Amino acid sequence: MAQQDISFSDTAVRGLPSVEQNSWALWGTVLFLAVAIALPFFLRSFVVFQLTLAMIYAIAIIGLVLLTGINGQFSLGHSAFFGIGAYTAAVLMDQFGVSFYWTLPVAGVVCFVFGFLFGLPALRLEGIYLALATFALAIAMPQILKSSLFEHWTGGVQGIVLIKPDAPFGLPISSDQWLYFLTLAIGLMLAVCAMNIVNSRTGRALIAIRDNPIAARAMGIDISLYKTLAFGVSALFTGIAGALSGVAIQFVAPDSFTFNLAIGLFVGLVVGGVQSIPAALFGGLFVLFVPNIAESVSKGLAGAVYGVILILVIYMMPSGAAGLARLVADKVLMKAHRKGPR
Amino acid sequence: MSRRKWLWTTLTLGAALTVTPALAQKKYDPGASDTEIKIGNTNPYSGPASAYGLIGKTIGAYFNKVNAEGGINGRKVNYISYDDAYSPPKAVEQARKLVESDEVLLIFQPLGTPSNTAIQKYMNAKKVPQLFVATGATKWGDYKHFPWTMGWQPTYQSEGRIYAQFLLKSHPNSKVAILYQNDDYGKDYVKGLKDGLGDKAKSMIVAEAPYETSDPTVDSQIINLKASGADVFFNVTTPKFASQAIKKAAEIGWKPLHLLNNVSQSVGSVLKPAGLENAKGIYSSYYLKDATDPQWKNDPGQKEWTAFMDKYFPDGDKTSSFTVYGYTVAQTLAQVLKQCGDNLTRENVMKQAASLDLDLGMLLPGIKIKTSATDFYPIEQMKMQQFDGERWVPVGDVMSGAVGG
Amino acid sequence: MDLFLHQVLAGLATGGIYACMALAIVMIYQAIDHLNFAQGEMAMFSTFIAWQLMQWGLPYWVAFVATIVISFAAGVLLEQTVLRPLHGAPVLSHIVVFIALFAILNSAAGFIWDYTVKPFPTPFGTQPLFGQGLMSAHDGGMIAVTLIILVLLYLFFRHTRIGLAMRAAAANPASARLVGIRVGWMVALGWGMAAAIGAVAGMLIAPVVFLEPNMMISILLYGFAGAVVGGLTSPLGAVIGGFSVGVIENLAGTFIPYVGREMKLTIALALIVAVLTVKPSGLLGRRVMTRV
Amino acid sequence: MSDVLLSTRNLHAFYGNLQVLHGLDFSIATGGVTTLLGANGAGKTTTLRALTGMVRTRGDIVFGGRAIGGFATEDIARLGIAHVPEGRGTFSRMTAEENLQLGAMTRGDRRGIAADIERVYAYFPRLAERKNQQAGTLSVGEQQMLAIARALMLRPKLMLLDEPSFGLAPRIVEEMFVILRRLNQEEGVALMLVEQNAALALELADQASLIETGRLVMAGPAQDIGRDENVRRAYLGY
Repeated sequence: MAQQDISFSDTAVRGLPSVEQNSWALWGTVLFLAVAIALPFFLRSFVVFQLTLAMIYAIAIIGLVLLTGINGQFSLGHSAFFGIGAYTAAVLMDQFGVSFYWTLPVAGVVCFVFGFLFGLPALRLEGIYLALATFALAIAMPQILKSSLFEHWTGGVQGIVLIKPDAPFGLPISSDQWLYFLTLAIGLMLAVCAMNIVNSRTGRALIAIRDNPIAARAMGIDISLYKTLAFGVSALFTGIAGALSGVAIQFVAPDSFTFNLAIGLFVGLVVGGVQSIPAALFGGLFVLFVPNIAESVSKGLAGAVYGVILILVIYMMPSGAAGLARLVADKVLMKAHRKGPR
Repeated sequence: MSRRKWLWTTLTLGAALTVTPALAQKKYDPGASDTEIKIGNTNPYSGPASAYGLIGKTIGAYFNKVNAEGGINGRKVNYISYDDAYSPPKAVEQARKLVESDEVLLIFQPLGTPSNTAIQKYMNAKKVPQLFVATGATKWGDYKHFPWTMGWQPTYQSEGRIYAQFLLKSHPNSKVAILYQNDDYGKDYVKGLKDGLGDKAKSMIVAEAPYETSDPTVDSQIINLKASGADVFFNVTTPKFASQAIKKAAEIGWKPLHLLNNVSQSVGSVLKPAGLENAKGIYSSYYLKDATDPQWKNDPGQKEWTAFMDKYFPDGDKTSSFTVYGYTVAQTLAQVLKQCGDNLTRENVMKQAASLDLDLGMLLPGIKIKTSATDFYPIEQMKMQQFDGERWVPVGDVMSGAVGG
Repeated sequence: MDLFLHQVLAGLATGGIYACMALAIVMIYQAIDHLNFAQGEMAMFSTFIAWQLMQWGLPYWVAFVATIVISFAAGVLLEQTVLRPLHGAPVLSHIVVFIALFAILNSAAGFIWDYTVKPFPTPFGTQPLFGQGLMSAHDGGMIAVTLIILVLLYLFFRHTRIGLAMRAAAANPASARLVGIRVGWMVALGWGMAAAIGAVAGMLIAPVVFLEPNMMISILLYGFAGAVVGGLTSPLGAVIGGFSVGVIENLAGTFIPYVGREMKLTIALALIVAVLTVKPSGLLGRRVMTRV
Repeated sequence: MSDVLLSTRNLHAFYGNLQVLHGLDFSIATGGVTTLLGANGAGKTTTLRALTGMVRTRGDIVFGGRAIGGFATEDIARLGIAHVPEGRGTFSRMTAEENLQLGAMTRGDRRGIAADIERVYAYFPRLAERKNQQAGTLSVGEQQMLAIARALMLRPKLMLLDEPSFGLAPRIVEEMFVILRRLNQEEGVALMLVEQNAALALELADQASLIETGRLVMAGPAQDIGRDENVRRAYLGY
């Protein structure tokens, strides 16, 4: 899986924070874009499809980075927002004939509202209690989606079958490739948005709340507002990812959005690096490919192999792929410095 | 008698095929060659539904047996089975991997209604057989819209109708309470029963209680059903919950006429854990032999199955109905591939799958696998049976609750 | 009214299961200050060990005691090997390792003992205790054992030096070191005890829900709910929380029309979140200071 | 000023990669009182932490003739160094008496502990009145008393005190220093004191050291140091 390595090492470079590494980051970004655009023309279409899914998970994980890494709130329940996003898109397409492209912003907005509303009670909860409340949300979501109350729209336990859009303007690419590019474009746009949020006044407020809520309050930051906003924005990202996934899979069903997905996203967040937006891509690739790797090692013990891989990853990269990348880059740059004329 | 007939069919077919190759042109689609037939499968080997993974493993063991005995028409079967964790997105990913990367001839027995629904459109667009899916939803026999998809087991709805027929005939004035799993499987059963009862459904069904697979117990539901005053208990549950329900009903002294869906028919893995004395008198309907039922001890079909399990799947659980199921469905596919001869195109696979008339060792006597170009429901018959505290005793004739087909 | 009483009784019986699990959860929270998501799977694995021992012919009580001892040792070992390298790692890494342990234990149990449900014996019998069989002798026995463990834990933590040291090590490890407490060992001991209590919980729960690798997944959730409602710092709260979750869920499923039966878990969870928003540290829990 | 209880040579200390102490040499006499003076961030607290293994160190620490550099904190405590940390380290969820019990965790003699608790109550009568109260609910002064009492339960040879007067009312501070002097004289406990209130500390101490940015710049008898012009200007407010 060469493409994985390429995008990973590239992610690593882009994850660097300091100013003097900016040119590295720039070159990394260019390289990443070149590779990312070229890939679908060299890979089998199901691999393109897998990469699309990985990018979709990465978008959802960016939502978690904003919530957990930047604002310090836990969530083990983002599968719920992922599901709401997917269902919003599916219901709009299926029941109201809305074009897929329009469902994406709607899904984002709907999830923002749900996230914001969920953020209100979550305000009162801290740490482990918040983790459990969100976990409860993840558990409850499939049940709610199945409920006969909404069956008319959601199709109940049967779910909704969707159609994948073809490439527009008669572009000579397959629908898999088109969805890949669409996801890539949306993902990049959202990643840039997320970075801008982090570097804005809002982002500094969110970080201040994470690091020292008392000081943040003293500085006049409205903690409640920012925390619920963080939940809303995080849900927005994850919801858009959900909507994309619904179309990529061409099917939404309650069983697609169980707490296993929430745990998967959480694992992706941690192995990528909680505070790094580019590292979300590593998280997405991990979520998608590591279970397959585990399965290829041993079918009967796939779960055990997955668990062992996970533990080893945590041992070797205690602050995620981003942390490891930073460490390596620091070493390399330090060497360069010593040699350099300065 | 049935076995002899089956042998005869196979022999004549075999004879016919050994003669024809010289004449017939060899035709292959991806996944087939002179030496090999690649078939794909997805099953939940991890996650909460991993119990079903046993079916996938049994199928693998069966094809080991086939290969050890020379393969099918001289070709080895290469059975590739992936884990879908009972998650539709994973199922799509794995199905695409099977078709596009492993290039299998067909996908066989993917498990679960959501997963199969997720891949159905893809499989039909790609014109790759999605054969003998492991779910009892009704939609798998829709040969007009999905000519590349075929079910296998009796549909949940037809089984529900069989119970309705049974009730209308022998207990027309009963009050029915239903416990069902809150998903497509449970709801299909309930629909089948309601459809079967027709106008009387409203008056006869007095209580319905769904449960989630995440419920630790179904105690609360059983208490509510008992409180409804029902005298018939329609138990639509998977093995673990079936055991719990049977045990709990006995513990609280509720003794209705008990109808148990065939998913949980196993004496060894359901009734025994629940307590055989608690299970006495339960009715159910069947199409496969229960390997743990002592009455089949000397049955040739059962003996063959036991020999297979001992030799090729010694770790497999013989008390589970899944091993019988996997064995029988694998036999069905083996027959289809045999019938295909040297014309191993996907089109011919579907054609042969739609012209089956089979009698297999672990099917109940009198029940056959039958398909045609307009009948994509291989098994449509079942038999009512009652548990006498030790074994299942047949009640009445073979029944059919055909839905859709 | 009759139905109400029946559901309450049955809720208490099921609540006994949750209480038992909640107790094990609180136990480990006291010892390590984290929630262990693999706790349920550890209990399940222990129960399989007990089952295996009985299959090999050991009598129930011998297997029972042996399982507790084995589980204790395994808990200590797990802490010393897998978790020791994580000292000082962020909470998130801990949670991921718990998820990994969950996957490993679940998969290994399925691999070794397969997924078919297995009956597990009860030492108390299944004859009805009272309430027309709504509370069986086993349910009664399970509740009794839970309460006994609760009392023993209380005595251990309040009145023994080692119990005091364990509490100190969990509450304020830096300070505990300064008075000479070997914090690492206390944490390992906490894991051992949690594993042992989990084993007891598993062996009591298995006769009701039947033994299989996935038996604890949902019970763990309910156990969490119970522990959280009661307050993660209070064993008594956990037990009360466990019972109330059992009763609330039954009543919601029975008496809330239409949506109740389909979404009883959802309703129960919503109630729990509601409780938490009013009392963020649970009914009997103390407000935990956030340490930096 | 007889034999040496603790001495360091070329002591370095680090937080992660950040070096805070750059080679300290000093010693504490058995039964003596030493105070460590210095500006905020000079490394006073770090020095105490280095002595009890709470931070990574390099260099030698010898206590009672034994090299304890690199020892685990709990093992150092077991050798008889009681560290009353910055912020008092109270076990706030436990009762006052449980805190005292914890102080004696390294000892096995039940009867001796019970006797010591009574003896400690004699020094701090207010704690006896509050013995069943949650330690977290005690007043700041009471908590400081409790922390010293807890350290005493270890029967230490050396007690390290980090800013004991911080946040306390002057009257309480005076009371506490009286008790500290008694402890030193009656129990023979050596004290090492890091204190903001340098005047008070110099009054109690017989030796004093001054550190700046992790380096020792002056050491000697407390009286001499107290008379030094620079020290007086910088730390004693003249």
